[in-house]
Amino acid sequence: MSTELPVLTANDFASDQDVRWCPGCGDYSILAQMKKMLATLSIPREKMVFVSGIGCSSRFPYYMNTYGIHSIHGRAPAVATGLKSVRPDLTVFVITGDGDGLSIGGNHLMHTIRRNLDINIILFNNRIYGLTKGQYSPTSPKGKVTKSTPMGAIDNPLHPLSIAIGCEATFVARSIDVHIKHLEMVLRRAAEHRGTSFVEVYQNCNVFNDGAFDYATDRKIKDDTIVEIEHNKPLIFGKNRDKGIRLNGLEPEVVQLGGAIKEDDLLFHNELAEEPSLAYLLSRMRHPEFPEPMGVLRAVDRPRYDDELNKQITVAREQRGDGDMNALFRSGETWTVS
Amino acid sequence: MSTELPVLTANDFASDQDVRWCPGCGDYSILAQMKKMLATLSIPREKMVFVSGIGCSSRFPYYMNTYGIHSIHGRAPAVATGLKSVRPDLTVFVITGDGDGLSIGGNHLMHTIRRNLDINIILFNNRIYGLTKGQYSPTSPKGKVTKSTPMGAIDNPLHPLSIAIGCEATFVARSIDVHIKHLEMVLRRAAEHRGTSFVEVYQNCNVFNDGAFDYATDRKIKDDTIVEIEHNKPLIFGKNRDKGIRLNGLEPEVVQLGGAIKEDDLLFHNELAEEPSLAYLLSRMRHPEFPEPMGVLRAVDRPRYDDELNKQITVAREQRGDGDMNALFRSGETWTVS
Amino acid sequence: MSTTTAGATASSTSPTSKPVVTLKGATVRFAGDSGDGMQLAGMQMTNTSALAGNDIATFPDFPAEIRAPRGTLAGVSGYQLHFSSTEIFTPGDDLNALVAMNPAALQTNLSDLHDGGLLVVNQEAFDEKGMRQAGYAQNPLEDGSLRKYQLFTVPMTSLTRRSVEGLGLSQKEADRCRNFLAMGLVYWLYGRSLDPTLRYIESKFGGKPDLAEANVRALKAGYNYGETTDAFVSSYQVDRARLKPGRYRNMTGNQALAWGLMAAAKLSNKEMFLGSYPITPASDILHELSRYKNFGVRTFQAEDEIAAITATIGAAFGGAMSLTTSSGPGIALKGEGMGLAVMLELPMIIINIQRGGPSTGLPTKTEQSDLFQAVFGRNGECPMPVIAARSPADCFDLAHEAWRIATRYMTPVMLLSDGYIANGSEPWLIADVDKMPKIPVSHPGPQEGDEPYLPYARDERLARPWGIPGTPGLMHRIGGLEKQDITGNVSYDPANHQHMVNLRARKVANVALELPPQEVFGPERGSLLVLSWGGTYGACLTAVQAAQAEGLTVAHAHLRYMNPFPRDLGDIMRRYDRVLVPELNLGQLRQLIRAEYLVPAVGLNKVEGKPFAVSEVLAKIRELAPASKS
Amino acid sequence: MSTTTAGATASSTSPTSKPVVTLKGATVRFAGDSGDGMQLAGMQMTNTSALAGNDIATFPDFPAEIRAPRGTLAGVSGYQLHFSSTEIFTPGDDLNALVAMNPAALQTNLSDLHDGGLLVVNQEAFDEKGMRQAGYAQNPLEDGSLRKYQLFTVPMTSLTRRSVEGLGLSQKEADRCRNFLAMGLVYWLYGRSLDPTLRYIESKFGGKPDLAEANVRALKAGYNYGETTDAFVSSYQVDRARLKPGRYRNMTGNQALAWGLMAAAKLSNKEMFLGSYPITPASDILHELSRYKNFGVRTFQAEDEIAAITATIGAAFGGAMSLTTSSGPGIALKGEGMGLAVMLELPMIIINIQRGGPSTGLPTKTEQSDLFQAVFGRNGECPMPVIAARSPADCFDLAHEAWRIATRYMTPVMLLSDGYIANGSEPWLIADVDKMPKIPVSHPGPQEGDEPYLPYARDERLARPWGIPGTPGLMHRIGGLEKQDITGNVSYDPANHQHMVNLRARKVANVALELPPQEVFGPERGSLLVLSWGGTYGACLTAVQAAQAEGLTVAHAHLRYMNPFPRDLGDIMRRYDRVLVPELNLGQLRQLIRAEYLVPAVGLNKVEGKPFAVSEVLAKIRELAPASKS
Ligand SMILES: Cc1ncc(C[n+]2csc(CCOP(=O)(O)OP(=O)(O)O)c2C)c(N)n1
Ligand SMILES: Cc1ncc(C[n+]2csc(CCOP(=O)(O)OP(=O)(O)O)c2C)c(N)n1
Ligand code: SF4
Ligand code: SF4
Ligand SMILES: [Mg+2]
Ligand SMILES: [Mg+2]
Repeated sequence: MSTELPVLTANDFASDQDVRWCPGCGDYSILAQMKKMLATLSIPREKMVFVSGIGCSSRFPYYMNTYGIHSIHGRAPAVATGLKSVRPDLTVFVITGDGDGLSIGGNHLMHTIRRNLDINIILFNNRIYGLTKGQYSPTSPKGKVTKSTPMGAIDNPLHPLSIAIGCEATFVARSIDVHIKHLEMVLRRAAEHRGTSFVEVYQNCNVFNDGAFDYATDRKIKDDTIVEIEHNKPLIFGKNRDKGIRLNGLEPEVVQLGGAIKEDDLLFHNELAEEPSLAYLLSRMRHPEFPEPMGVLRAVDRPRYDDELNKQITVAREQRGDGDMNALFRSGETWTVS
Repeated sequence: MSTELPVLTANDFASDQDVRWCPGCGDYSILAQMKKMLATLSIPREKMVFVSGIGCSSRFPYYMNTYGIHSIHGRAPAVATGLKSVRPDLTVFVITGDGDGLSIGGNHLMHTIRRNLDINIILFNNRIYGLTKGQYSPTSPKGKVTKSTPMGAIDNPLHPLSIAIGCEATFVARSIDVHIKHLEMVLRRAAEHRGTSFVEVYQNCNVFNDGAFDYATDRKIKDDTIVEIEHNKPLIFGKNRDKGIRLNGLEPEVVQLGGAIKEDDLLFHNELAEEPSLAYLLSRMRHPEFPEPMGVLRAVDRPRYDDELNKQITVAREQRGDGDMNALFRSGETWTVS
Repeated sequence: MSTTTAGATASSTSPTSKPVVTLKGATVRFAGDSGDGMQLAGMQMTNTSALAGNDIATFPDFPAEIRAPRGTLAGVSGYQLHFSSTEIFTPGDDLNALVAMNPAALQTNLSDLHDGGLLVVNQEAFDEKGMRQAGYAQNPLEDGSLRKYQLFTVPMTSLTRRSVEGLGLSQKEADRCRNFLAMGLVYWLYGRSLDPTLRYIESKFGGKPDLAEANVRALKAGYNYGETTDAFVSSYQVDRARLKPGRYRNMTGNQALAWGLMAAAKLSNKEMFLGSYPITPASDILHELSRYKNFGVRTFQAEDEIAAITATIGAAFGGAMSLTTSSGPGIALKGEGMGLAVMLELPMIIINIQRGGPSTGLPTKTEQSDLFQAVFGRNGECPMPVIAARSPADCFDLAHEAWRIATRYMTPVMLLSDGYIANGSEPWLIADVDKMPKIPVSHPGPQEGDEPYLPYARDERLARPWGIPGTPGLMHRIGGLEKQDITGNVSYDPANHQHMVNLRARKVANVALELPPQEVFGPERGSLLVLSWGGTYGACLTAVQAAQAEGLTVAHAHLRYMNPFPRDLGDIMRRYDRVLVPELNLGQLRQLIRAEYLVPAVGLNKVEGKPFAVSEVLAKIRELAPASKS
Repeated sequence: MSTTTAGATASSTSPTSKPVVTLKGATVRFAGDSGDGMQLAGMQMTNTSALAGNDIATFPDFPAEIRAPRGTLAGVSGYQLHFSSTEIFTPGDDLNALVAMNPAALQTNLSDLHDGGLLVVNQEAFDEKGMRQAGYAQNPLEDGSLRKYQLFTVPMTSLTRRSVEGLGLSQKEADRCRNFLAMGLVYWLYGRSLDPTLRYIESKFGGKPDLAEANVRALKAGYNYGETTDAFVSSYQVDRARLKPGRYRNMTGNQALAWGLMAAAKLSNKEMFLGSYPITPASDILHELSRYKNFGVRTFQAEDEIAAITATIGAAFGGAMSLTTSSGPGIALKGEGMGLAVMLELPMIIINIQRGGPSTGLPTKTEQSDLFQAVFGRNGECPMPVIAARSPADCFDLAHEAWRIATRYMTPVMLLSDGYIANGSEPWLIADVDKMPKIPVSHPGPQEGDEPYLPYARDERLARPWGIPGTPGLMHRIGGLEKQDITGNVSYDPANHQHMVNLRARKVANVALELPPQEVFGPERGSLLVLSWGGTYGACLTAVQAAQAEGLTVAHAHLRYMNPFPRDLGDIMRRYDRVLVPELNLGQLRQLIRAEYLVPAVGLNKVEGKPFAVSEVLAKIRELAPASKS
């Protein structure tokens, strides 16, 4: 095996399988940005594994010319945990949906995040169950009329980023399927982060929930409805970049820049903040009351489960020597029959 | 049936079953405070149901002279959801442990909380698996040596209150088994709250994790390690009530009162805050860096799943009349064979 | 509500000027891209045929993808309809007529068309790209390869576009009316009235008059094309069937289940709780039931299948009629919960709409491979009654039966259906809920004094009382640990455990005591008994009828009670030289039968994601039942 | 490490001055409150007896509660030891000696004591409260009710307190030494050396010299009490057994499993991954394996059983030796995951330490009622090899066998044990890992060029290759949807599905091809074959031996391969007039046997949370095998 890394292009990451999403589905763009991004990572394809659950989004691995497991509904983070635990050399992506990751799979997501395994979880949030043809999901807004909620949903939605921060995730970010540059950037940041990266991608399901994110993608209004956050920069948004977010105690508020209010009065983003409360507060900023933050909410360095696990193996071997089976068998009380 | 409510005592809530926890277990105290509190509620026993999963803590229902289900591991919140959905007239308690509620049952906990059913979830946190004899739990601290982690746990613990607030719980509180007055107060507040009340009770497992909460119960030091929070009051603690918590931007800090720092400079608790960021921040205050908050972190009024569900039934009946089966059968296209 | 007397509608379109051939029945399939509206076309034709008084049976078959790329083989969607002037039980083995909207549809469906069958093709879809996607090297419409069929190449695209001209539709919108053109043509072919579909268009597109008008025009254009073009020299007629008199409607299995459950709730004076997590092909029950809140139906879309069944258990404890619905992988997740339900002895219904397995398998295809899981898929000795529906309309009756057993014996009951039954449809003789047998359910009333309530005392059938929260004096605690007989307290006593394990087994066995004798169709004894269960009913019955017509002494017994078996089943089987068990699995019922009765039953097994053809069963019958005997 | 040559230790305590009666073997049970240290006493006596060269078999039995209230019936903990100068296979039906530390222990254990057996009782525990808790209206030590036993009332509490006087122990601490006093007495009774226990005290309490000294004194006080008091007129001796020569250690089933798995890992050149969630009685495997990180063992305590098995699948995909451990309710949760494992055709081991069911059942008791779940508890046609250990030491060998089958056939394998095997112990002839058969595992190497890697191509046994991530050129995607033969791509093709379902079934059936012939103990043909499986091995074998000694033509076949069965099993069964299947369930193996072979096997079934007594099996054998035949 040669150790020189081949130069790869996005196309090299396409498998030989026909892509089978509905025409116009937001998943296509995420696939495209992923391939583009991976081609720049200098990691050979055979070192990459995509693990998914079940859902439209979860068909993703089939389309990648890497290793992949299309597992069962909701369990991809656990599959990835086993894999990464024994193969820390691999780059592991988990692809999941809002139903897969937050409904049936919520617990695995939570525990994987708290363990901080060095894997990347990309949650395609289309706020609907696509594959099963249009039931509401845990991220569907209250009142949503779907096949299973003809009089409107009555559950309060879960907010993926808030949950992740509730578990003290070390990397939390958000992007949108059609914002291709931003999405590629966020995916790259996720791949580069050491620890569990949790990325929510707003994804349009044009068949069962078309336009769910129009507020955030419509050129006419999106400058007012989203705010791209950057480390050490104030939260400014608006077509004319004339609006900002200021903290009033623990409550964020939208303010008009100019006049009495200067940039320095605004909330400055700090993705490295030790205390996750800032990230939590950002995750709570929601349309239509607030512009929704896009970008990296939090990125801190913490010990990783896979590292620690393998460190214990190493330490044990250093302290007690490489295990000798016959010696173990003969340790303690034994007796001989002659 | 008479409608007069009998006057009940704590003893009336004892079932005829022998209590089978280890002598000295913190569960005894929680049981006692629960019975005391219930006796004051003016709710007949037959209207109460205790639902639990599996664990030492989950044997709780057997000891209550109410209705009860000792279900399966982790699923009590879901059992309670079904029950409360069809029987909104009942007062439902879920009793769970740190393993039952946060390990296997984490997802149900999360979804029950976000739905905000009007039930009360009491999580006995002993930071260990008691019933299975001493493996680490999701709340065990990193490095904890247990039967299953002979070289120390490598997972970052989950923090029950942070998780609950990540799901935007409407009622979040904490108390300690041995602080019997405080515990009774918190249990009462939980029972009175309309919506899902989530209460974490620090509970000593004197067999497998003895002393885990000594820092918070030891008379000599507890005034410095916990802070009892009250609505609209500043966060003051210390034997001489001379220390306080002040906000520095989004980071809490411990300050010495007197001199330049006055009470008014401190963080004032507001359990009614719309924005859960305060509660989140409080939930992040942890020993030994901070005194740990005890009391009600958050208590806000929001629509309840069970209410909304039954409202839809009522509205549907109002709008479409009480369902007529034969009319339904004969609606739409039919034909007659003669 | 619209009701029609069958047969009275034939006149509503002008009589054809071409010769009319009368047929006993016909099997027609609409096939096209999943964006082509084939399911709609099939359902309209079904409805129209039902209103015309035919007996009907349908088989919709759609791709696994929501919308596979247009024109691909993977994207082909089909809807098969069998309509007849005699009683029928299957959607037909092979086709008398196939409508293929594109090359991919032709490619994947042609093999099912009878030699000499009618083949109606949208010739304009046979462009280079379309043919390449379908894997045709040359145009099959031109290379003579379709010679053995009656090929009708119809320029559907331009016909449709022309028909809607002037309505200001975009080309894309216009093309979306093609299915109505195809429908119109088929309606002409079989002398069908346009009225029901015109009514449908009215009700569906009422708000969008342009679209409504377009669809009407396309439908009529298709009809007129048949009448005017020389290509079609004759049309066909299928007279009305002599069904049992009464009022009918067309029902799919899932709808029949939902309605049957609602009827059972009403007949037991209960409100219903459904705890479910969406999964194909069971989701439609959730969708259907969530529409009937004014019937007191509470549906809970849970976070997963485990929450679904445990919420169901909670609702059952609360006194509701409680149920959960899923398919194979979801049922696998419910195993532990079902164990709890068995231990708690609370009534509830667990419904499995089986699909192709194992694992995620073939989610949109049918199979009967979860019988083992239904009977055995739990830890410990964990018996549960299992019943299986045999056809779409039968689902209605079995829902009633499931709830009757559940409440009579205080036990969870597993009800099996499958993807074929769930999506297929047949005429349902509309029930009168007031005349259906009531399902008596009682709860012990309040109790005073110190006398303890005994939740695990039992009646003569071994059912325990269903005391519910809110009742003064009945406070009690139940759980998954072994329980003391009578008191229900936790007990680790060895003899009690043995006793309770036996009790639970006997209680489920007792269900057989009240079952009707097993129906047998055919001679009382003979050379072969065909023993079937579930959705293969129609194919097996039809094959046995045919074999009997050939003079073979073959009988048919169709099981609806899978656990326990009817008491007379063993005796029945021993009256035949051989027993054949056809199943869409590798022999699960056969295994159970062999174990229970030591009968050397043989199997006919198929696991192709689709139902048996009648001919497959018939061939096997001929092989096993010697013609000499009679 | 300490090794002793059996028999050489008898001299290490001063010879007794009283007469010594030589016995073939003896069964002794220590019973007391769960706080009384009975498990420790039992284990020490076991170890000492093993070192003395006896064959041994043990049966620990503890309450469900961690610590039930002192003195209650629910809190009684027992440890039974059978030691013998001949080869033995069970911990003994009834007791030659019972040590009862309190009234509750006497109440719950007395019925197992042989008439005339030794009954050693701590008389000081028989105070009013103690007797009330145990349900004694009057003192059984005084009312003559124990007349048929050799009763020894020992003032254990004061003897112990006196012996530790001067060490400054609190009374509570002093009383905690009572178990050592009881042990000392029993050691004297059976002429056992104190040395192993003295060594144990040294190693365990080394850091607390006071406690160590106290325990030593109590132990010796008990021994001396036996020697000096007039109550005991003679002591007993059980000579060493003629076991196969070699070095032995005492092993519980769970420890043997853990070590066997580690050996299998080494023999296949793999590092091990265990994904597990704690559950009684399986947790000890997790505990044991987590201690051997220097052997490259990675243990992952998952958030639940589903995460445990799916992490196991992930690790298997990564190329590790991967396994998951649980018990009934946890296995129920793994059903869907197992389905995925079957579809992925990755090697892994799923271990079920069965316990009393259904549902939570009797968590600390033993049962064999998860066989159905093992074979059938998944959706779809989902075959998986199932093997079952027969004894503690056998677990070591079966771990190797499980991994051999898993890797040879690329399949998950279910390994069944039970609570009785898991916690029971017996001597294990220490294996030499260098002489054990290797388990060859290979992974396809890197591949260049465009040739696609074919993950579902197969070898002659139908195993697919195990290509793992990191290998250039082998990139491939697998999942739970049906797969195309050879390529492993998703396929909805009906014929392919049938083919793959058949393939998976045939592959598992192929496992039988390489199995050794079924061993039969006894005559080649005869009146009765006793067919057993799992932990009932010892009781069945012993009963058959006894029946043979009575002249009955009875043979014993013990199954370790539950799916598929050994190829010759059917032939073997047909050589006997009758087949008896004793099981700790309601007849699960019997069902499988009847279905597969149409053999009218009869059952001996018991579900009391405890193993068969030899006498129970023997009685059934006598009933079925007429004495006349020989
Ligand atoms: C155990 C199990 N339960 C249910 C299903 C059915 N199912 C498949 S995907 C899905 C939800 C998909 O929603 P989401 O994760 O949001 O993915 P999307 O299709 O929207 O990308 C469901 C309920 C299943 N395959 N397995
Ligand atoms: C499905 C299932 N998995 C595992 C178990 C074993 N088990 C019982 S309780 C428990 C954990 C108990 O811990 P916790 O919830 O913290 O309760 P505690 O005993 O500490 O009060 C476990 C793992 C079980 N009973 N069922
Ligand atoms: S259903 Fe929605 S999410 Fe699924 S492929 Fe189609 S557009 Fe995409
Ligand atoms: S093990 Fe711990 S938690 Fe359980 S009863 Fe004993 S002291 Fe309490
Ligand atoms: Mg989605
Ligand atoms: Mg705990």
